Amino acid sequence: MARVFIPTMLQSLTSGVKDLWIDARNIEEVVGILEKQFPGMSDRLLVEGNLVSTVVVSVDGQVSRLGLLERVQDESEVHFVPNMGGGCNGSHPLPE
Amino acid sequence: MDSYGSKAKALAGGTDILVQLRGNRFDIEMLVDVKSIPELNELSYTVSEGLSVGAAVPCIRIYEDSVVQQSYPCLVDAAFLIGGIQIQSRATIGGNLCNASPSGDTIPALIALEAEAVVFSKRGYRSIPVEDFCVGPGQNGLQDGELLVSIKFPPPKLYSGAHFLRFIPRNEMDIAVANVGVALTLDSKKQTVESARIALGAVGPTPLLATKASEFLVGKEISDDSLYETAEIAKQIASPITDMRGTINQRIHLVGVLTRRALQKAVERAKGV
Amino acid sequence: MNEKIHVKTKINDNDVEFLCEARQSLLEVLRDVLDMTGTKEGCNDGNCGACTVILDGQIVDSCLVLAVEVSGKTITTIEGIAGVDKLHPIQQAFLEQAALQCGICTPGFIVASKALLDREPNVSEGRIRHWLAGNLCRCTGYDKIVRAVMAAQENTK
Amino acid sequence: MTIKLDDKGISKPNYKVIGTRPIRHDGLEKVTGQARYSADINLPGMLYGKVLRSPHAHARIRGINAGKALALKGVFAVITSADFSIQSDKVIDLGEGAMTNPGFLSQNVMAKEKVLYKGHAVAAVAAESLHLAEEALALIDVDYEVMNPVFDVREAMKPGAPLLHDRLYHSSTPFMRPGGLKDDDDGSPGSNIASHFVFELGNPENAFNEADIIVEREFQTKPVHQGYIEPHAATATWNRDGKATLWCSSQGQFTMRDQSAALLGIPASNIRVIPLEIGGGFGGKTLVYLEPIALLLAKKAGRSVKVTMSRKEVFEGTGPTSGSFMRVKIGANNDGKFVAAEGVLAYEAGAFPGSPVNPGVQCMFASYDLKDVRVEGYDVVVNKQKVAAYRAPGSPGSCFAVETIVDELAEKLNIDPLEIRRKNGAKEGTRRVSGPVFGKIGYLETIETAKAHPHYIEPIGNNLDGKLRGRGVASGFWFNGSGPACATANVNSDGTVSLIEGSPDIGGTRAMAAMSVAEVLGLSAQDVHPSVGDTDSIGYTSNTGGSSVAFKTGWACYEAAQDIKRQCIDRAAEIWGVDPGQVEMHEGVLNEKSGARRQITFKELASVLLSTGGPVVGKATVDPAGVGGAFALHIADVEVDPQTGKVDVIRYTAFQDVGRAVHPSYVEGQIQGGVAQGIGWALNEEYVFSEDGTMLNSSFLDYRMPTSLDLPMIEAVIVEVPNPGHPFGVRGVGEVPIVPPMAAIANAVYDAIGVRISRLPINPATVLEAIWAKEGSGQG
Repeated sequence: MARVFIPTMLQSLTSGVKDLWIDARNIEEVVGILEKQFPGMSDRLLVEGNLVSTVVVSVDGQVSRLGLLERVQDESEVHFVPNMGGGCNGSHPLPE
Repeated sequence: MDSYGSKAKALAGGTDILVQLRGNRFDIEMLVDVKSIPELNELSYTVSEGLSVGAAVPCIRIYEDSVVQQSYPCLVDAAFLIGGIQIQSRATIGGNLCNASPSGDTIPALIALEAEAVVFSKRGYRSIPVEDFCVGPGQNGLQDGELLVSIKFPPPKLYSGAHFLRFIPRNEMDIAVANVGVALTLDSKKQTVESARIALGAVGPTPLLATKASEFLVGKEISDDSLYETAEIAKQIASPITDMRGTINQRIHLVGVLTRRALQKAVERAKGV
Repeated sequence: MNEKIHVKTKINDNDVEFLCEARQSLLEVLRDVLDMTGTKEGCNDGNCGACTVILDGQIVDSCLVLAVEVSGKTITTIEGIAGVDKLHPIQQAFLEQAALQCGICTPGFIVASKALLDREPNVSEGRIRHWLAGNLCRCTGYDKIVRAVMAAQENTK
Repeated sequence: MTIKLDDKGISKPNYKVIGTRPIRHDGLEKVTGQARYSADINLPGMLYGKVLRSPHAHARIRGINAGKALALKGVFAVITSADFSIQSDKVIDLGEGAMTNPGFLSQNVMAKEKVLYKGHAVAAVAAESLHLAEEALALIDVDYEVMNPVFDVREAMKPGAPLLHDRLYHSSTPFMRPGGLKDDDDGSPGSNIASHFVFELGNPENAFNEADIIVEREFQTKPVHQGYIEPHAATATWNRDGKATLWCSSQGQFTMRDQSAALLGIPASNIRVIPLEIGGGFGGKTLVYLEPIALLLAKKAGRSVKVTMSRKEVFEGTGPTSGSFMRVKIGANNDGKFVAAEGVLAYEAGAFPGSPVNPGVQCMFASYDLKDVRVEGYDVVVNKQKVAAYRAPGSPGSCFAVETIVDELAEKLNIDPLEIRRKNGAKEGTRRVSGPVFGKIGYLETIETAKAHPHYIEPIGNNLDGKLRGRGVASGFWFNGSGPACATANVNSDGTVSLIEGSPDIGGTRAMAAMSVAEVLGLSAQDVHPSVGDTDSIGYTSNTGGSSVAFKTGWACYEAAQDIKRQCIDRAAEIWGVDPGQVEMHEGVLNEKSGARRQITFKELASVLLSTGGPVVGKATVDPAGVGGAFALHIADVEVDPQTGKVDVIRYTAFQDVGRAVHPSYVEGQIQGGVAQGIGWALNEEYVFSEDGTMLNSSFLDYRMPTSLDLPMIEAVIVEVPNPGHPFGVRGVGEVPIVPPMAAIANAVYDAIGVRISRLPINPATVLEAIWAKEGSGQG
C-alpha cells in the first residue's frame, strides 16, 4: 500500500480527505483508483490519458520523470506536485 | 555652422549628443566636429588672467592637469565624477554646459567658481556668466551661429576654497539627484566669510546661483550653526520636480545636506587644512 | 546621410582604410564593416563599457565615437592585446582567476584594465574599482575581475 | 573510487579532477575577442532586421499599413502577426516537456489584434542596413484604438479593472498552468487573474491560536530585469527547400527550435539552431523573441537576416521578473519555535499568464520545519512586459518577505537570528508545503558554518563619518533542476576526448562537463575538449536553467565516459585475448587483474583503436531524478548615511550547500554573481513606469545595476553536503545565491537605523522616507 496525498485544491473532490492508502503498482493505477473513489480526479490530473504536463509525481521525495509509468513501492509516499523541474519543463522556464 | 543655423550642432566629446541624436531628440542636418579647432583645445593658466579651458578639452585632461589640481580642486571634483573613465576621456565641460541639463554635473561648480562662457560668432566674441548660460532644461543661451569657445575662471583668491558635491544612488555612472557647488573666501584670520557663491543643480529648470544663501553667509563667522543656516536658506530657492531620479522632498532635503557638507569642505580648503 | 566617407586609421598597429557613413559609430564600423567582432555592443549609449577601445592612448566607448573621427588616429581593440604567441598578462590573469563567466563584457574589461596598468603600474583595489566603474559585468560581481587585475599587476612587475 | 574520511568523519571520494580549478576550455577565445556571440554573425548578403514596437500600453490594432516602408529602396520585407501561423490559445503541450501556450507566445513575439504593453512588437522589417531598417520602421502606419491600461497587480485583480484578455481562462488547480482562453460559449465573467491556488499543511488557523507572538507584514517588489550585457540577436537563413538555419544565443537551442517551429507551423526538424556563445541569460533567454521574426523575414526576403535589439528594446520588449504584492505572517512561541505560517502572494505576470508565483509560494517557507502552514498564490496579467524567468524565479520576492519577518521575530524574542533559523531549520524528513519531504539537505550545516565564520563573530566596526552600520542575515532556498540531457564523447587517437553536449554554457559549464569525463577516464581536464552541439548534432537537451546543468549534463557526461570506459575495457580484453571481466580501468590505465597482469594506458590504447576494431565513441542520454535542493545563508554588513538615505554594502559573505563543487572557482563565481544581482535588486534596480506605462529608465544609466564601485569583495563559502542522488554529489549552484540578499540587506538596514523596510528597492528615497516617518517629521 502506498500513501497518496491529495493536493490541497483537489481536496474539494475528496470531501476533505487529505491522504489515503492505495494498493497500486504504479501511478497509472493510483490515478485510476482515485478516480473510482473520487470522480472528477482524473479530469484534473490527466489530459488524453497522460498526466497534465504541469503535474509531476513525487515518490518518496523524488520527483519522478516517468509520470504514470513510475512504480510505487509498498509504503511509498506519493504526491502530485507542480512541475518545477529544470530546463524547459514548466510554463515558466527556469533560469540558470 | 553659420549657414545651417539651428540645424547645426557642434560635436565635442559626443557623449551626450550622439545618444540624443540616436534617440531622435532633435532634428539636425550638420554636426561639426570642433575637436580639431586649436582654440577649443587649449587649457591655459596665468596668474593674472586665471584659467581658460577650451570647450573641447576632455574631463580627463582637466582633472589630471597639475595647475587645475592645485588651484581649482573644485573643478577636479566636478570633472572627475562625470561618467566612467571612458566618458571622461571624451566628455567636455563645454559640452556639459551647452547640453544645459538641469542636473549637469559640472555646471554648479562653474557657477560657484564665477566662470564665464566665452562665445564666438561672426559678430565676434562675447562672454556670458555661466549662471546665465542655461536658459531652460536642455536649452542654452547660444544664438544660431554662435559657438562656445572656452570657459574662463578668475584666478583663485587668497584664503579661498571651493567644493563640488553631488548625490547619486550608485557610486559612479549616474545622474545627480541633486548637486551643489560652493566657493568662499575667508578673512585673513580664516574665521569670517568674506565672499561666497553657492550654486545648486537638479533642483530647478536650470542650475541656479543661490544668491540669498550666498549673501547670508557673507560676514558670518564659520560655525556649524552658520553653515547650517546657510544651507537651510539654500533650500528655499530649490524648486525641484519629482521624477524617476528623485522626489521633491528628497531633493530639497539633499540641497541642505550637500550644501552643508560642501561648505565644510570648502572651508577646510580655504583654511589650507 | 548615405554617402560614404573614406577614413584612414591605424588599428592594432595595422594601417586600415574603410568607407563609412557619417552617422556610423566606430563600434559599428569595427563590427559590421571590418568584421572585428571582439568589441561588443551592450548598450550603444556609453553606459556599459563593453565596446571599450583605446583611442590615442585613452579608453573610450567606441559607440560614442563617430567612425569619421578616427581619421589619422591610433586604435587598440581586444584583438590587438595579445602577442602573436602569448597572451597579455591581464588575459592570462583573467583565465587563471576565473574572472569571466559569460564573457561578453570581458573584452571591454581587458582593454580598460590594460590601459590602466599601462598608465599606473601600482594601483590599489579602490583605484581598479574606480577605473572599471564604466564597465558593467552582470555575472561575476566584479570580485574575481578586480583580483585578476591585481594579479596581473603583480605578474607584470 | 577511493573513499576517504575528512576530519568530520564524512566520507569523501578521492577525486583527481572534480574539485580542482583548471582553466576553462572556452576561456582563451573569450579573452581574445574571438568568441562569437549572437550579434557576431555576419553572412554574405545579409540584411538587417528591426522591430517596430507599440507606443501604447494597451490598444487595439485597427490596421497596419506598411506600404511606404516597403517602397523605400533597400527594404526587402515587412512582417506583421498576419505572417505567423494561426495558433490556438488553449493550453497545449508542445512536446518534449515544453508547455508554453503557443497562442500567447506567438502574440508576445508579434502582437495580434491588441498591444498589451509599451514596447510590444507589432511589425518588423528587413533592409540593407541597420539605419535603413530603422528609417523604414518610421514609415509603417499603425492605427491604434487606445484603451485603458492597468499596471498594478492589486488594481488588476479588482472587479471592473480593464481586462487584457476578454476570455482569460481562470485556473484554480495547484499546478502551474501556462494560461489559456475559455471556450467561446463560456459566459463566466472576465478577469485578469490567470491562476489562483492554495497549498496547505495541517491546520494553520488553529495553530496561530497557540502562538505567543505573531508578526504579520505586507511587502511589495517591483519588476527587475536580468540585465545580461548581451542584447538579444538572431540571424537566420531560409533555403528554398523550406529548411532553415538559426544562429542565436539562448539558454536552450532546442527550446528556440521548438518554439520557433511551433509559431511558424513547421516541423521542428526543419530548423537547425546553432547555439552561439551566450552573453548572460539568468532566465531571460528561455523564450523566443527575435528568433521567429528573423526566420520569417529571411523566408520573405529570400536573404539571410540578422535582427538585433537595442538595450532599450531589451528592457521594453523582453521579460523582467514579476512585481509583487505579498502578505505574510508567522507565529512563534516564546522559545522561538515557529508554530504556524501563512502567506498570500500576488505576482504580476505581465501581458500574458505565467508569473513565477508558484515556485514563489513553494520556496517561501521551505527553509523551515512547519507543521501548519498555508500559502496562496495569484498569477495576474497587467499591461507590462510578459515576465520571463529570472534566477530562482519567484523565490527572491517571497523569501524577502519571510526572512524579514523571521528577523523581526528573532529580535522581538531576543534570540540570535542564526539560532532562530537553526532551531526551525528544515532537514532531512521535513515536509514541504506542497507535500513531499526533503531528502538529504545541508541547510543546518550551512547555518553552522556561518555561525563559526569570522564575519559572524567579528564586530561590525564603529560608525564612521556619521554613517550607521548594521548587520543582517537571511536564508534562501531553491529546488535545483534536472531534465533530459545528452552527451557524446569521441576518443581521439592522441589520447584526448572530444566531448559534445547539449547545454549552452553561460558560466563555465563546459569546463564542468570536461572535468566530469576526465574524472572517470583518469585524464586531465585539458585532455577533454568540450563543445556545445547544435540541434542536428546532439540529442535533445533541456534548457540551461533551474540550476540543472552540472546535475543533468554533468551526469550525461559521466555516463558517456563510463560508456567509453566499458568499451576500452572490452578492447583491451580483445587485444589481450582475455575475458573483459579480467580487465579494470583505474586512473587512466587499463590493467589485467591476474595472469600476465598486462597494462596499457588509455592514451596508448587510443592510438591503436583504429587498428583494433575501430573508433570508440561514448554516448549517454539521461533524464535523471535525484535532484537535491540548495540552501544559502548570507550575512551582509551595510553602512547607511542617515542624511542621504544611501546604503552601501561594506562586507558580504554567502554560505551555500552546493553538494559537490566540481570547479570551485566557477561555483564561487556563480555565488558572487547571484549576490551582486541581489544587491542590485535590494538597493536600486526597478522598472519605473510613467502613468501611461512608459518605462522611464530603459537604459543602463537609469536602470542602476551595481558597478564595481558599488560592491565589496563577496566572500563565497562553499559547504559540501553531497547529494546522494548524483554520481558526484552535485546539487546545483547558480540560482539560490540571488534569494537571500534582499532580506539580508533589509535586515542590516534595520540593524543600522531601526526601521523595517518592506518594499523594494531600498533606495535612498525609500530610506529617507522611512527615517522621516520614524522621526515623525516631514523632512530631516
